[in-house]
Amino acid sequence: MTALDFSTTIGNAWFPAPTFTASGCASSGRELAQFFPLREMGGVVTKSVMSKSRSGRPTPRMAETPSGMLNSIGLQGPGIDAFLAKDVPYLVEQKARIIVSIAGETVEEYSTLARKLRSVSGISAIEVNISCPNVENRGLVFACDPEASRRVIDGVRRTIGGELPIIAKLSPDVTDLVSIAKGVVEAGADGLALINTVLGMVINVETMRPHLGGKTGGLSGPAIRPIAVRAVYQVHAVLPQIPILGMGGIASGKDALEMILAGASGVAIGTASFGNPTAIMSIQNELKQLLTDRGFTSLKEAVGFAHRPSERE
Amino acid sequence: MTALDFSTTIGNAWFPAPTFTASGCASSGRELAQFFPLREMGGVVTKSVMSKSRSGRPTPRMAETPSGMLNSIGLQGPGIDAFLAKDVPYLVEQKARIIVSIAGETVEEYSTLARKLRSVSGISAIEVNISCPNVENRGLVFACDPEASRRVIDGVRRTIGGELPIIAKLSPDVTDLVSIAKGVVEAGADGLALINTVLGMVINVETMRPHLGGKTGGLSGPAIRPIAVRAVYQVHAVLPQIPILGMGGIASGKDALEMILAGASGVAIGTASFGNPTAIMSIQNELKQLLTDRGFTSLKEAVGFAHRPSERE
Amino acid sequence: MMQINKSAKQLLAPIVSNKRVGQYHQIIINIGDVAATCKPGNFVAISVGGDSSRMILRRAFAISRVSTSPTVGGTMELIVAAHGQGSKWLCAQGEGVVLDLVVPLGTSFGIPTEPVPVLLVGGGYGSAPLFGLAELLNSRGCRVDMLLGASTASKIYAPMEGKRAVNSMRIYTEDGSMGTAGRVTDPIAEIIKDLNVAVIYSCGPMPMLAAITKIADQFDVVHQCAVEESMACGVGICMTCVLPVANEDGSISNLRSCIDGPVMDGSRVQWSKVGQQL
Amino acid sequence: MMQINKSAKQLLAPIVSNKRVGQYHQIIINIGDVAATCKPGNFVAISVGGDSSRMILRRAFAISRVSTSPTVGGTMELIVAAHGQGSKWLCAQGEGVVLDLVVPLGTSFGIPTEPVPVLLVGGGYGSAPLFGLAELLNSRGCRVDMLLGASTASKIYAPMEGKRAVNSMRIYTEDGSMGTAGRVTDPIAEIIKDLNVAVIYSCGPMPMLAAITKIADQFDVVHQCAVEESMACGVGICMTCVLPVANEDGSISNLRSCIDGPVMDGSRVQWSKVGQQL
Ligand SMILES: Cc1cc2nc3c(=O)[nH]c(=O)nc-3n(C[C@H](O)[C@H](O)[C@H](O)COP(=O)(O)OP(=O)(O)OC[C@H]3O[C@@H](n4cnc5c(N)ncnc54)[C@H](O)[C@@H]3O)c2cc1C
Ligand SMILES: Cc1cc2nc3c(=O)[nH]c(=O)nc-3n(C[C@H](O)[C@H](O)[C@H](O)COP(=O)(O)OP(=O)(O)OC[C@H]3O[C@@H](n4cnc5c(N)ncnc54)[C@H](O)[C@@H]3O)c2cc1C
Ligand SMILES: Cc1cc2nc3c(=O)[nH]c(=O)nc-3n(C[C@H](O)[C@H](O)[C@H](O)COP(=O)(O)O)c2cc1C
Ligand SMILES: Cc1cc2nc3c(=O)[nH]c(=O)nc-3n(C[C@H](O)[C@H](O)[C@H](O)COP(=O)(O)O)c2cc1C
Ligand code: FES
Ligand code: FES
Repeated sequence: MTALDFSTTIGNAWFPAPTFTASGCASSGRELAQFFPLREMGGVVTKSVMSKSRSGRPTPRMAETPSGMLNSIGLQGPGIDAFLAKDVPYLVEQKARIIVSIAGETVEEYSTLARKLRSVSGISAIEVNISCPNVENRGLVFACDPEASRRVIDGVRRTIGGELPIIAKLSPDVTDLVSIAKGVVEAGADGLALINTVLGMVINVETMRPHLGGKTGGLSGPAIRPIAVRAVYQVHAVLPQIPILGMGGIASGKDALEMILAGASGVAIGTASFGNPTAIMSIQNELKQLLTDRGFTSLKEAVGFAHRPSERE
Repeated sequence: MTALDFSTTIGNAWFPAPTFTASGCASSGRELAQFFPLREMGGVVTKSVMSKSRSGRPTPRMAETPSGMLNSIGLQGPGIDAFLAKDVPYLVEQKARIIVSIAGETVEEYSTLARKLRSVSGISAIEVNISCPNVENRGLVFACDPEASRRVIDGVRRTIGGELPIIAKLSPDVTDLVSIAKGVVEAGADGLALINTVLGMVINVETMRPHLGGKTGGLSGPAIRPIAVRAVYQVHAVLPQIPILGMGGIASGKDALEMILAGASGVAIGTASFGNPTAIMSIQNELKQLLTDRGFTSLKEAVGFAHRPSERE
Repeated sequence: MMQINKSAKQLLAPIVSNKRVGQYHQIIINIGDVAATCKPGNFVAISVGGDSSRMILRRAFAISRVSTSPTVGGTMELIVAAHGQGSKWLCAQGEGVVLDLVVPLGTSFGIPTEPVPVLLVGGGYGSAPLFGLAELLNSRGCRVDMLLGASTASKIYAPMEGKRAVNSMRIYTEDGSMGTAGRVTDPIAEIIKDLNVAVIYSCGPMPMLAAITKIADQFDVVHQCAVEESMACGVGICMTCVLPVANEDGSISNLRSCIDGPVMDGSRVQWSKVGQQL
Repeated sequence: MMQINKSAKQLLAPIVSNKRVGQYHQIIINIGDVAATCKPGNFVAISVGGDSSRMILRRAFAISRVSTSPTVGGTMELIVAAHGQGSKWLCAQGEGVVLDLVVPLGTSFGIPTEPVPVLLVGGGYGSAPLFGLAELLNSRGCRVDMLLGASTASKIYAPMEGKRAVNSMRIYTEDGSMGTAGRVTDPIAEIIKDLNVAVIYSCGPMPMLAAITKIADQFDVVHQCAVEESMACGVGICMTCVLPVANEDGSISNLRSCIDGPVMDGSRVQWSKVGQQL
């Protein structure tokens, strides 16, 4: 039996394993490092960083929901300068592969962030989180507007040059995900991250008011997995050459395999780490085993396998 | 203590209780009547009926998912004529209040169905399920296209005249639910039903192919409740006068209350009845108690209560 | 269209015992008076996982046997394979645990009005409901012969007492670890001819039922089979559990296997169209 | 920024005993060697509901006390109120059930280097971690006085042995059903003056902590309080559990109560800004 080639690539970035932390679900990386060496997973996707430091939204910031949770963090973080000064060097020191997630309120802010990242060494790729309200356009979320999505990616691409792979992270809360995906790829994205959280809300039946300080929040966890799998499948069907980082409710190796069969080249794990700090390691090990059991000799063979006609047909 | 006024109205239709079966989740009504008298709930929303009989999609038609399920029934049913000949008379005989759900593949089909319903007695309202592929327009789902949604409702309104209330049932799979809701209300809808299922998919990791015969399916059950509550809250915020039939994962009186506080004038129960055939009765009883406990003297006082500023603010 | 089983009730019922039998669990549940309304072929739908479970749908199990005793009252026996999370949960529940059931559901096996020779064919845990059926047929004077098959010995369910009501019982395993090596369908044609079988009753995986239908049709023998389709509700309200079945006029309809079945006329089920768009 | 508790480990640990005490459950868990690394104020995060639970997040509980015995090894005691579905599940688990834990988490109460007089104030189950703390402070020669409060008698947690390490213990209930009728904060100013209290340690509902902070600030007494915010992860990776805390330079940051807390300097927490947009 030949050993499984577990590696994956996004643009020109190579990762020894297809398992990543989901943005915003691993803080600076230090906290998870208590439980396993960060270099053992595919890579760390950092919390979306903005130009300035932000204190985020008021508490309560979370509500558990059936097989899921809502969060309304509001991108609390130290800002790009403190991030580059403290967090990146730590991750580099840990020999973790790093995908930096950036977020902005204007097209210009994204480009500014990209400019600051251009010359930083030790970064494998940039994830562009476009699920932010666009302050230039009635607060509409960038990722919900095909034109705004393209402009953000185009700006980042121009700033960053041809070297660093760009992954556009899309929101599922749209009528036509495929056309948004096509748009950002045309604008220069090398890969796609699917899916960000789904907009949701919980009302506290005791106070009889929205439970979250921010009223609405993002739904994540196993509850949304079928939505995420559908999103990855739909996009991979029309853009089979574009690597997808699949996420949304992955909590086991089986779930990760499902996402890969749907068309993901890598998987990111968010909420599952909250319930289980070593989730990523278990998922990685289980996935390896499941691929091997099914006779795959490389991860790449399994990517999008569910799209092939089955023998029966 | 005064007795609670538990009644609700949608357009000129009055219901003694705000609890309904969700369309497609009570078959002809006969099956549930085994467990409780149909007249004891607010009303029966019938399975979406089309002009002709349909055998629906191939099996497997369902997959259980974490706190939810996918279905791909594909609107199997007998067609409007058999429906009017057999199912409506049965429900009338049971003294159930009836909301007839209709579905079509063309704008014309919806109008044709409305025409057939115009003179049928014993019907309280029509629910127009516009989450169907529009064969006239690249198979795009009506409810995902503001213009197509309006045209369907406009056609039904013109055909049906001013008497029978029209409830437009919307899909959550859109970028801007509020503008679609506004559009169908302008076109003549008296009420809104929110939400239909969320598009999802499960891949069978043994066959390594989509599990459902129809590949994608509709996600329902508690997993989607936060999405449904958000949808109802968003729409009630801009259309506070329009009655909303809220649904999506309601499985307890507490869940029903949450939906009512968010802005629903009535609730429909779908998937919960699959797990528990008497779910609607328990939900109805629990809801009554919860409203009474909170000092409400009528259901109507509680509708949209979560929108009021809380004392703290 | 058929209606839901007129006897169906939702009830809370305690487990009397739960024993491992080969790869299966024999679970006996006290259902009191409801036992008297259960017929061979009926099934039960059980809530699994407890109050905070992410499993929102009931699981369906054939009623293997019912009995009434003056001490315990009416009980129902299930033979459960630990398959996925729901059935594993059920197999892990011990004596005294109270289950939420809807029972009896579905159609039952039709009993011949004359004492004719009948053949019962069970695959895996599919043999479970055949033992109660055998007793009933035997009491009506039928000659009852039984064939049980599975991939391997531990998947054969054949309780000692089960043999009482049958004339003969033959076991087939694909790996030859018990009884004859081969498929349970191999000897059917022979037996029909030898014993002049009037009705075949079967329960097991779909390919087995399809194969038996072919043979039964060939010899023009009535074939009543209990099917197993994924079911979301079990009570006829969701339309997920359908099978393509021929109508009198030759047209084909998707019938609900939970209320038009699980026992169906094998020759009317369109096995080749299962999973196809009609 | 702080880092996660260096001793934190994920482990499977069996319940040694589970007893009802008033409205609470006293649950003792065998955590072996890890017990030696737990300090007063630390908490544990527990998976609830089993394998097929729809509850995907851990529940946090203060470690009430740890002990090591040659027979059982290291154990940890929790005092759990059955609040919602997760804590109810935990309270229903009996001896021998194996729990999935991450422990110890968070900061611990700082111990004075000198043997000064200290006051411990607990609200409801918030008294739980104070007894282990009292023993430690007592062993360091501090004079330890304790105030316990709750709405009603059954919500007072005050074990017999708890009195051993304290100089005095006074109980306040709002309905007067036990001890003095009134609030636990009523006598604090008096006690500070009388006993020359150097440090107040507190644990309980947020309004209580805020009220104590006001009094402590007035008398310039150090106030170490254990806060309780909704937590999704407990290990510092989700940013849901934040509290507004003043920095040295007067600016305010949202700090994670799971790793910068639960024990915090009361005078730095901006109680009036909790739940507000900074
Ligand atoms: C009429 C009928 C009678 C049955 N009798 C028996 C019996 O006597 N003994 C026995 O061990 N099993 C029987 N089964 C099969 C049993 O229902 C499934 O094994 C069980 O539902 C699997 O649930 P799970 O959670 O363990 O597996 P999972 O695969 O996790 O289940 C996921 C979902 O798929 C459904 N599902 C999965 N497999 C089946 C299946 N084979 N049939 C129907 N639904 C399925 C489940 O109900 C559930 O909704 C019967 C099924 C039917 C329809
Ligand atoms: C550091 C810390 C120490 C604690 N110590 C104790 C203790 O010693 N004894 C005790 O009985 N309880 C303690 N709690 C509170 C305990 O965590 C909650 O009662 C419990 O999480 C409620 O879960 P549930 O499923 O029963 O309730 P639900 O209301 O159904 O919980 C829903 C969600 O909200 C969260 N949540 C609800 N209430 C609280 C709360 N008060 N604090 C934090 N999260 C909450 C839950 O973790 C869960 O994610 C402590 C909490 C924290 C943060
Ligand atoms: C607490 C929390 C914080 C998050 N923060 C970010 C973020 O900063 N940037 C981002 O792109 N996505 C963020 N996400 C979304 C996740 O990266 C991921 O897309 C989503 O949670 C679905 O995956 P999961 O179900 O595995 O959590 C956050 C999610 C959670 C739960
Ligand atoms: C099996 C099934 C069939 C359904 N059929 C219809 C239908 O015919 N017409 C319709 O408008 N909605 C249909 N729905 C959607 C439900 O009416 C409801 O909007 C949705 O399931 C969310 O509610 P729930 O979570 O309570 O099930 C169906 C849902 C299910 C699960
Ligand atoms: S299982 Fe729902 S109709 Fe048969
Ligand atoms: S609970 Fe997750 S950071 Fe504190």
